[in-house]
Amino acid sequence: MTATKRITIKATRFDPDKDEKPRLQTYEIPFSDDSMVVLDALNYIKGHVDGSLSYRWSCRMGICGSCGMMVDGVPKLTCNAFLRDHWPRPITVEPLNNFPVIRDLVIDMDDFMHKLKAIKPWVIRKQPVPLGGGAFVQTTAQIDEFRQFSQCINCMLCYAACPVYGLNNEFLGPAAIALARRYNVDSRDEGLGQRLPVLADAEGVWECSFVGECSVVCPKGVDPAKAIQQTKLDTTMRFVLPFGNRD
Amino acid sequence: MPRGWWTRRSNYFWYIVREFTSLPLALWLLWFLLEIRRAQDGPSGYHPHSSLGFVIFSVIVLLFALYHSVTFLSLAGAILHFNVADRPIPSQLIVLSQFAAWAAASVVVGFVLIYFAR
Amino acid sequence: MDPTSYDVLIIGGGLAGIRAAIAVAETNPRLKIGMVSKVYPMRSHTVSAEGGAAAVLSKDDSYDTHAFDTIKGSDYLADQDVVEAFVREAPLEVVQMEHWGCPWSRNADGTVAVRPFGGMTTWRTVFAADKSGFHMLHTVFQTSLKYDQIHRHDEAFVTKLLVENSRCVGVTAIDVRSGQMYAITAKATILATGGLGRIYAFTTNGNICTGDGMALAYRAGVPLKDMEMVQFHPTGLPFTGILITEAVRGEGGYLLNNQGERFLKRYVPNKMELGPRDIISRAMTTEFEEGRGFEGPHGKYMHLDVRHLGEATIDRRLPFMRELGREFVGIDIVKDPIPVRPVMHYMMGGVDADISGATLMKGLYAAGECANVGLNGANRLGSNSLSECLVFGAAAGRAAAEQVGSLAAAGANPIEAMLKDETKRVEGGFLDKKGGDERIAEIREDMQHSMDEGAGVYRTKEGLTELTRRLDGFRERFERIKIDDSSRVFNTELTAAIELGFMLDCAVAVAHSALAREESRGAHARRDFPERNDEKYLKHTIAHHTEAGPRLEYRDVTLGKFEPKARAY
Amino acid sequence: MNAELPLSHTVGEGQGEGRHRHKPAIAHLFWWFMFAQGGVLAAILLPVHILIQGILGPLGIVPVVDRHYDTWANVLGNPLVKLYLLVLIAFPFFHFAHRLRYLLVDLGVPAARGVPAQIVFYGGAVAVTLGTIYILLTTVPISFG
Ligand SMILES: Cc1cc2nc3c(=O)[nH]c(=O)nc-3n(C[C@H](O)[C@H](O)[C@H](O)COP(=O)(O)OP(=O)(O)OC[C@H]3O[C@@H](n4cnc5c(N)ncnc54)[C@H](O)[C@@H]3O)c2cc1C
Ligand code: SF4
Ligand code: F3S
Ligand code: FES
Repeated sequence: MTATKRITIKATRFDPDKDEKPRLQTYEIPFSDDSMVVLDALNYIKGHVDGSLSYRWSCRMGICGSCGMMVDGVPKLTCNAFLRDHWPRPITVEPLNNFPVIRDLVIDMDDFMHKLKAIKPWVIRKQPVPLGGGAFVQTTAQIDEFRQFSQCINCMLCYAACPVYGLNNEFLGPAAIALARRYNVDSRDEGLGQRLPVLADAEGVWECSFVGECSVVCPKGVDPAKAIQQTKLDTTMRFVLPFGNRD
Repeated sequence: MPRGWWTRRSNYFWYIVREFTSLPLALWLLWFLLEIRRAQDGPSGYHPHSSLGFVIFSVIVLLFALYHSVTFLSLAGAILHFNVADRPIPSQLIVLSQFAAWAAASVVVGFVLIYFAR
Repeated sequence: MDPTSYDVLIIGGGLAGIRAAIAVAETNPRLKIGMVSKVYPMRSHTVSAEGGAAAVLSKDDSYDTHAFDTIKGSDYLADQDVVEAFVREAPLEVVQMEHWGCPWSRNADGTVAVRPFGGMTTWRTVFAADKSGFHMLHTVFQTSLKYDQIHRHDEAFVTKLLVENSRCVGVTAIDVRSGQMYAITAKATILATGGLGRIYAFTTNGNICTGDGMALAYRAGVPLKDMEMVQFHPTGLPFTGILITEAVRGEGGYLLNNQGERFLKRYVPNKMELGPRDIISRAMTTEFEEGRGFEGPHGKYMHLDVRHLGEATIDRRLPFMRELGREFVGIDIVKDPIPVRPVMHYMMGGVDADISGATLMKGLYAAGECANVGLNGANRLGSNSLSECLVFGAAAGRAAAEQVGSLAAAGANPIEAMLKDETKRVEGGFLDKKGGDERIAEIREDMQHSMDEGAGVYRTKEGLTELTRRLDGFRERFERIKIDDSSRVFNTELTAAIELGFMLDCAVAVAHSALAREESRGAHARRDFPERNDEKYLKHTIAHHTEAGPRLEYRDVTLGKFEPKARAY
Repeated sequence: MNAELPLSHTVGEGQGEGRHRHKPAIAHLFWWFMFAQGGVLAAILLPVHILIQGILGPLGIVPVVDRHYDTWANVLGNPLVKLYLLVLIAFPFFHFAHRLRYLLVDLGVPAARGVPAQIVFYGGAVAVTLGTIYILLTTVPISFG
């Protein structure tokens, strides 16, 4: 048997009841399998070294969106960040930037939950549609219009990457705008007029200066930066063009 | 947000550079406005600017201008969204056509600037 | 508004829970609805479901065939009245999801498309590429935001059901963020807490699937039904247990052994890759035992090959599989076969509930994977579960909404006393406990491996007896548990400890129920009793909680127009 | 009994609507439009001007209209050229103003977000526009020759 490699993990520790401010704690753990991800390392620490390390996770397959953290300064899903890409260097794991920290690696994302509700992320119809009529007809091309924006797992990596949000967290932000666009361009939806006031508000799309980092870090290819700029363009055209339809 | 956030990652840095391009471009255009204004000086008083310092300034501005053009056109290409026969035009194609428009405009402007110079 | 008292309280923010909440709101808009979830609702494990939801939509399909497929799939342990109701409701729910915005994949003419799935005689699984659960969960969650009367308690962990005069009057929960214990009262409570996959080591289930609701009900005196029926899915990625959806086979993928042979021809010749999960998992296990599996660093595996489908089909129908292959295995499924092996996936058993989700306890309902309404019997067909969450989530919501009108709210005094007791149990028993030398993770890992060994694809009397013995040992060790974290704020070690307690209770129920069922039926395959025994065991196992261990009873299955027959594919 | 519980993160009635009433910010919309068109113009037209008039011309590598009074005045008299120059010079300033204002915000000057800063920056662009019009009209009289 070969001796297992070891890897050093530096993780943020912060307990609001005891600590003034966050600090990094260093753990050295066995790196026994090449398929190990940063989340596995955290789980090893929690299970076998220090049970008090707190963080969120669930699916371990990059779909539940709960395990986002800063890995060596970059927002990532820790279940999808491989140790082998860092070894033998140590890895620093910190809570996502731009959010208040509740504890250790756990951030407070209430702000997003409120913004999500504010953009009315549900299908809005002017007249109720009875179920008896069956499903809407929607072509694959029509789905393609919003497919990309519907892939958002609310992981908050984009918010952690966006300096504009970091400077002003009144900004509606990348994921919320992408989700608003997901409904606005869905052929079944008629709620553009209701979402526009929120989107085109001063703290809405206009705040974004197209840093574009949100789209770079997005693990699901949502491209929120595109959604935002497209929303700017659409909104502008609705007002600038004489035939821009207003509702 | 710490003050020097944009020095922490190269992407942020290049973003700041991209935004900063507007400053040199603005300065160059202001100079150009003056150049036009100087045509008031009449045939004898007209001396077009040609110091080496000015050329160096222009070279630097050109680099920023190119950076602006490349980033702006590629980003705009990624946003624009057209459908033809229910199929979206691939964004690479849109970017390509933007660059083509840039090239065409440059050729036309260059031609005018040089052809009428007799 | 008082955030601790509701008309209807829903425990769980997965597909079943949210569907139930919306059903309550739509049945009676004046009701106050609480929804408690230990994670933000969109993190619930429904999010990882891939393949799709079954419903009779196309003209060449019929309720009868869907019902028959489900009943045959269940090895006749399903209650036929429940199945009949289910197949009729499912299409309506699928259309409802569509109206709420679910991006179901479409046919060329823009109608909702269906794909084939294991054990279904015809194409009837609607899907949203291979992220069906993700899209469904986000659709219902986002839709639920429209109802102001649904008041959420996100990241609140339920520790106990409050029972007064044998009626459920609410729960106690830990507000995870502050660490505070509090009571939430309700006239009716719906459990929708999902599965228990984490009692096994190798599972497709997420960290939160710890059987909480089953244990909550069980401890409160509500029995668990058919707990021996644990589904193993044939195609999990070795090491991670990440699921490769059955839709891969539905779309035409092949399962190949190390001879490059589609070995299923020896087991399910008429269905091949579209055979039911229990049979294919057993076929793979047999092939492994006979030396026809590949050997890898993480155990034996088979190849699941989709290369012949072509890149275009893969990208449109199975993009997430390609992503998972690329990110978690380092392969491109367009060019490489996918390594797979059977993996614990789903719990057919659960809280004993009837067709409307009502349990034997007044005021308590259950829906979704944590419930057993009698739909899945001894083996669930792939894609019936998401539909089940919708149909029975909605049914439970409607039933609860109708019931609460006639009920008075629970009084505050006994509740306060109950809260005090429970706070003492949790804080004294875990947080402020002195001494102890057992690590949670170690007991948990030992339990998980014991479950893999003792209650896996094949079971024996010896294995199960050994398992029950070991589980008793783990329960003793659990008493000596030690917690590093004494903080109140976001103490995930505390919740993990409570979860381990829940899991141990569930595991014990599984082991005892499995030991007692001396036949092979559906997912429950006994090497020592390889035949099905309808005379003795065409019955549900009902497990009651007692201090000494489960007390088992049997209840007749509700039969209908489909007579039990031998199950061959 | 639980009245003082810190259930700050529960979400319910109307909590999602945010602190202020929303309405489309027409001013932002307009300035963004001006920013976008200015950016396109600058991207497509500026490099060639800088290259030829700022570098190749002064270095004498190619003949350029603005190197001699005759040709320059001749061209400047053309109304189409005047219009072109107005677009070329003035419009990008709306782009510059917008970007520089946001750059200041990004570099940690929140005041750049406020209305006074908007007046200064966009007002500056308007001033440049007016100045350009004035210079173009006063420099060489319009002639159709
Ligand atoms: C990888 C995978 C793929 C699948 N694919 C398919 C498929 O293609 N088709 C199909 O039909 N089925 C599929 N299934 C099965 C199906 O997804 C699940 O059975 C179903 O989603 C369960 O939904 P649920 O609402 O019952 O529970 P979940 O979605 O698991 O939700 C449980 C909820 O309960 C809450 N909760 C639990 N305990 C507590 C507590 N103590 N206190 C407070 N809240 C608590 C959780 O926070 C969560 O919100 C799949 C399952 C897996 C694992
Ligand atoms: S847009 Fe991307 S990065 Fe942002 S929350 Fe959604 S999935 Fe995450
Ligand atoms: S990073 Fe931020 S500034 Fe805009 S493009 Fe993305 S939201
Ligand atoms: S654990 Fe679910 S996304 Fe990482």
